[in-house]
Amino acid sequence: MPGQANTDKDFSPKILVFSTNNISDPGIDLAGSSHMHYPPSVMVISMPCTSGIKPEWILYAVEKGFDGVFLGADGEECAYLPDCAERTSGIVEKAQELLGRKGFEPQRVRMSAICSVCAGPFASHMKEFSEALKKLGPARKG
Amino acid sequence: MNYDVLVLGSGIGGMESALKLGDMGYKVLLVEKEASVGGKMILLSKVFPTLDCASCISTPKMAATVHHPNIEVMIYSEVEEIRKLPNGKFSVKVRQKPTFVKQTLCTGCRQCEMTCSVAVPDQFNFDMVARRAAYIPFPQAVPKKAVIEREGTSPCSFTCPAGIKAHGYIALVRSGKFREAFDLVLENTPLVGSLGRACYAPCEGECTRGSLEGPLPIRRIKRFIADRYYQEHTGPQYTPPEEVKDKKVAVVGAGPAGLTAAFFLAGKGYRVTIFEAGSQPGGMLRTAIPSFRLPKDVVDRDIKNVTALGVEIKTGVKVENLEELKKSGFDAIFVATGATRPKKMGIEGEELDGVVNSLDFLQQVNLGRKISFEDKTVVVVGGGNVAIDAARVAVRLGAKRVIVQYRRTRAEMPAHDREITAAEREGVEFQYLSVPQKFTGRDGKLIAVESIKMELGEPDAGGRRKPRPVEGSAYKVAADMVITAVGLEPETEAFQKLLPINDNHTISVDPETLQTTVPYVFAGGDVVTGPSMIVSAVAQGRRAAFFIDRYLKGEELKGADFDYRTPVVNKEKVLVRQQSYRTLPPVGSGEILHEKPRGFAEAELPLTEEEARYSAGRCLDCGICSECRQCVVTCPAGAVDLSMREEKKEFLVNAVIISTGFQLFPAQQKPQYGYGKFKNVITGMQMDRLLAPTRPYNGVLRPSDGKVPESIAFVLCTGSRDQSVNNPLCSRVCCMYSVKHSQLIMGALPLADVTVYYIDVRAFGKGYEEFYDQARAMGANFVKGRIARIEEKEDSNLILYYEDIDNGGKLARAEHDLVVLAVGLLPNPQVQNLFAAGELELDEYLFVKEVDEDLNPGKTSIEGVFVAGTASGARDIPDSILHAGAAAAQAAAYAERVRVRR
Amino acid sequence: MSNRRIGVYICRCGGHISDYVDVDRVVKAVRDEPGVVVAREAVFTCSDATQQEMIQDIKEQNLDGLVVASCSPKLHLYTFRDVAKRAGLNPYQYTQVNIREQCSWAHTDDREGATAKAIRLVRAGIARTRLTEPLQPIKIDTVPGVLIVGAGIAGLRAAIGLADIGISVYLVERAAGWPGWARCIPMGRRAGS
Amino acid sequence: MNGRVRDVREVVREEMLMRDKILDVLKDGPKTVPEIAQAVGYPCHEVMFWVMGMRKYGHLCEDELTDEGYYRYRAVIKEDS
Repeated sequence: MPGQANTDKDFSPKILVFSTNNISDPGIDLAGSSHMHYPPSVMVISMPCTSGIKPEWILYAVEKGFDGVFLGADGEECAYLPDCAERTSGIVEKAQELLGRKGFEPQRVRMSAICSVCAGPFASHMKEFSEALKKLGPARKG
Repeated sequence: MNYDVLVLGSGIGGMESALKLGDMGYKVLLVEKEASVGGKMILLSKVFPTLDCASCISTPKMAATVHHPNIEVMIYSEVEEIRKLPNGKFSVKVRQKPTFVKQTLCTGCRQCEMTCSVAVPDQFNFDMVARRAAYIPFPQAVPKKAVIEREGTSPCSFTCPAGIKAHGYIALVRSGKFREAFDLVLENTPLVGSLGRACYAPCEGECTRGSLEGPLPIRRIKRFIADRYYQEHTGPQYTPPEEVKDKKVAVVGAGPAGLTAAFFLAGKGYRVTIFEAGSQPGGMLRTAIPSFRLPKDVVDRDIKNVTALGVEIKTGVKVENLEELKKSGFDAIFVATGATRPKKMGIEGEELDGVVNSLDFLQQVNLGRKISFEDKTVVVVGGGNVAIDAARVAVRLGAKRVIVQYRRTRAEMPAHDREITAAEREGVEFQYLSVPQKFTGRDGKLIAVESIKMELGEPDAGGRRKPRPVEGSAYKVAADMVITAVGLEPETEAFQKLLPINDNHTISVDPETLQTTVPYVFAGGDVVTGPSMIVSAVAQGRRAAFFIDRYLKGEELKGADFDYRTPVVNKEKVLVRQQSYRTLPPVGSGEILHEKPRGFAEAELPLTEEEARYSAGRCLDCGICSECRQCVVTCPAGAVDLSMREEKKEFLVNAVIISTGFQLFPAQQKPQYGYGKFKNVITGMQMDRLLAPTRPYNGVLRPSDGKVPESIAFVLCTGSRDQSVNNPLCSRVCCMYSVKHSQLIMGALPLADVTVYYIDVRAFGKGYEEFYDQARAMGANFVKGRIARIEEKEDSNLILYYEDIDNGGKLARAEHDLVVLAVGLLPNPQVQNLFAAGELELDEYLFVKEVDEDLNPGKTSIEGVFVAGTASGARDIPDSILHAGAAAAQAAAYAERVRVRR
Repeated sequence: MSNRRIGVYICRCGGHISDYVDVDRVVKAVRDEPGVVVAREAVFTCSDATQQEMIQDIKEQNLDGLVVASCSPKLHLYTFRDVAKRAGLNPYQYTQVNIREQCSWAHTDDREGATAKAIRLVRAGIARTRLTEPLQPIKIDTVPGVLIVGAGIAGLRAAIGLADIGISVYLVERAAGWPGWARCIPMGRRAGS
Repeated sequence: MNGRVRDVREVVREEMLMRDKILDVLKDGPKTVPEIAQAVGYPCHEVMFWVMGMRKYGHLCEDELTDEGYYRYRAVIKEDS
């Protein structure tokens, strides 16, 4: 929403979002077509199903400069796998473990179900995540 | 075009059938009446019992359907007729409604919607919020393209000879867009201010509101637009077009027709010169219409609209030789010299001093000659608008007595009623059924008028009763002045050797193109039509400009599409579209009328901004779309095309699947529940919309005042299992969707109480019982008892009276602040009309009958026609999908058989 | 795949993108990305004229990759796949980059941020085009026959349905009752035979 | 009809007429539907249609929820045009 003050002027965390072609991507599109605002440092890559993500990708993203990774998962609506949300949360766990091992905070990975009309929730997730990451500071220190 | 299967309706059932068939390799034609596929499921919040997001399941299916290589989707289309052929195939007629937006160009940006000036209830939000006439059905629509809802041209706009978009500028004024309104009128005429005052406003006669409290003051709203604009802009905001054509056009006559033609031709880049015989441009606007009706500075400002485009007006030049004019370098000529010669009465004494014709008289006054009728008696002869104008001017010049003599009665008088009334109020005397026989004079000067009374005889060929003199009724009126106003005719003698002239002195032209027998000469306005209204002359000027442009470009003239208008909307339909009307009284006429006015101050007050907007707010939006053209202007892709027409197409298909879905029970039919009357009584479908993220409000709120509800009641079996509304059937989904609502509400509003009033809860499907138990466990209160009636309290809370069955069946009452009626499912009656009479059998409840339900679900009484989903009876979503699959398999089998038979 | 020849087209969407994203800057920023041969902007990339332009570029400049940065793939994925196809490319040599719904429209309050994001998104799209192998549709011959286990009413009705559209059915029933002891009853026939 | 509830079509149609009045009322800060209704002199349930229509088309948006259970709505300064 307009009129919001930018508290931290120097650091706007880079967030990588994985979305799904069928479900969360339309939800993210809807946020845009409703002109809901979230930080432009959020970038979205869409794919068929989040359960196909490798935990190593998440680590790679953080190592390469993303400050946080968000998985916009499907619920039971996923056209491919009814248990994709469970699988995805497994991936998140593994990714958090990987991150921890490499000295990154596990809070840099988040997931949430984003449905095809979840425009508002997506925008607020991004704002909250961004705020949380601001508190953590950049992933690559120094 | 041939298809294997026609699928009718693109709800979840229709899409499922189409996709199944498409995947199997059959060619499918899917016809949908709305502007998006998806049916009702896409509008739901979640589905039971899994609470999956309805949109998430539907949208991929919708996209898959539309993009499937084997499926052809026709949206915004209706099947008009299906006829079975002897070879087992079906011939299908489909009407594709015009969307008025070129679908390939639309980018779905919704700019048209944002700028649209007409608000209508949003059917996709079940009337809880507005949408626009230009709209994309809902955020997840597929295809995501805008359509413009037009029921036809609004009567006001349709009837305007000049094609001025009356409804359009009314809608713009209503929105406070005054400059846009001016620009819209300017699209059809430069004479905005003049028409706003002196037009006889045929639009107002057609206004649908006329059959309620009276028509909108359409003309005065136009005057308001012009006044406002002219106040802010002393000159036009535009300059001549950059690209100037090398062709020149001469316009003869600077009246309404000539000025309008010049305006449009100059706008197209032609170099235009107007030749005007008089000393000032304006024609009748300047000379004939008195300034108390039309101030001359308004005419001047209107003319600036024309000259700003580079049009040159040469006054005091009477053109008599058109060939010479052509030789002097003009490529086309438009003759618009008007009807300027007063007819003679042909009676004795017409040459006397004191007898003048109305046109000379009005002209003298308009040109500012000081004339005084102090202490004089003036007789005006005639019954047209010019006669009344002359009489009212005579009053203003101080005449002691002004008498209008007219040979028929007031009822037959051609003058505008408003003018006659005004004249009466100003003290003009009317002597009806009177005709002067002779003007008598002394020393060449008029002293009296000798008249005779008339009576009306048999109707003549034109249906008007012919007046005939009453013997011995002659009488005499002493008079100082006589003004004759018995008609005008064109002066066309000079053109006679070049152009064919009719007996009544008008120039003969092709009525479509206004071209004369001399190709480069066009003619229009009063010189062609005889004396007429200003707005008709404007119409002719516009028409002439259009065809002169084509002529100069060397294009074919005949058959060119000029001024196409979508058929006029049916006024009866407009009136029944709305259930009730609040009385919105018209603003006062604004005319300052009193006995013997002096001076030439404008006799009509302008509308204030408040009055103008209020008046415009009375508009019923007859055609829905107002043609205000804001969408046309604003669309970045240039996709809006208001001239689009409907198309009829015919197809040959091997099999048909009907999946036209259901209708919701119209809850008004249970008046004891107060739906439509009590603000906080809504239907289950409306609750679904309130719970969906694409909801009409910003949360679950009470419609009465936007408060978050605290106590919500569900009334099950509304309109189902109810003999009193003729629907004994159980609708199968109401229990479960209400359980779903309860769970979702308890999630969204943890503080709210939820009570479900039921007869018995039918939770028959897999997981349904558990879903119901879960709702109870979450705290939903289930009360066994049928609601007898509902009352509304002063604070819009609702009192429910019910039989408390679990507590001994005593009558009980409860208060809630939101009541949700779990309305049942009814058949969709449109199905009946698809096939030739009686061919398609319906069951006793009017659902499509499944003739062999046990073994061949989906099979109908017509071989080759199958029914899928709720068209054949109430079903939940999984059952509909299952049914659709069955129908698809059978349709494929039939299509296969028909193919083999060939 | 390292020497791809890619055409990049950035849509202004009649203002819906260009009002919030500096499209010229995006074009400049991606012009020299590896593999980019053509980088242009257009008022509407989906217009016929721009589609023709793309096809012409692809043919004349021998492009083997196409990137269109415009709206959501939900709107025009198929449009541009078709453009690629008409230009003789594999439809999967084309990448859609969403800089409207997921960029300009979401960041109408931040032109600088939106422009920077658009540049990143387009670069990502170019990289993706450069690095991916175009897919080829595969056709697998299947046996038009179905095994149905259980000859109850459901099995029987399914068998008839399949047979009706010309698929051979093998219906297997364990019980000894009707339809007899037959373990394997071929019920179908090929359509037309 | 009982004269208390006007036809939806009629009320909805008037959004265009009421829009400026409502925006005017919101100049002094966000208001709830009953507050707007009182300021413009129309019944709450009619104001609901106008406020929600205006919200849908971006003329206003919701603000905080009051203790009484009403949202306040505030005018949106149009970012484009």
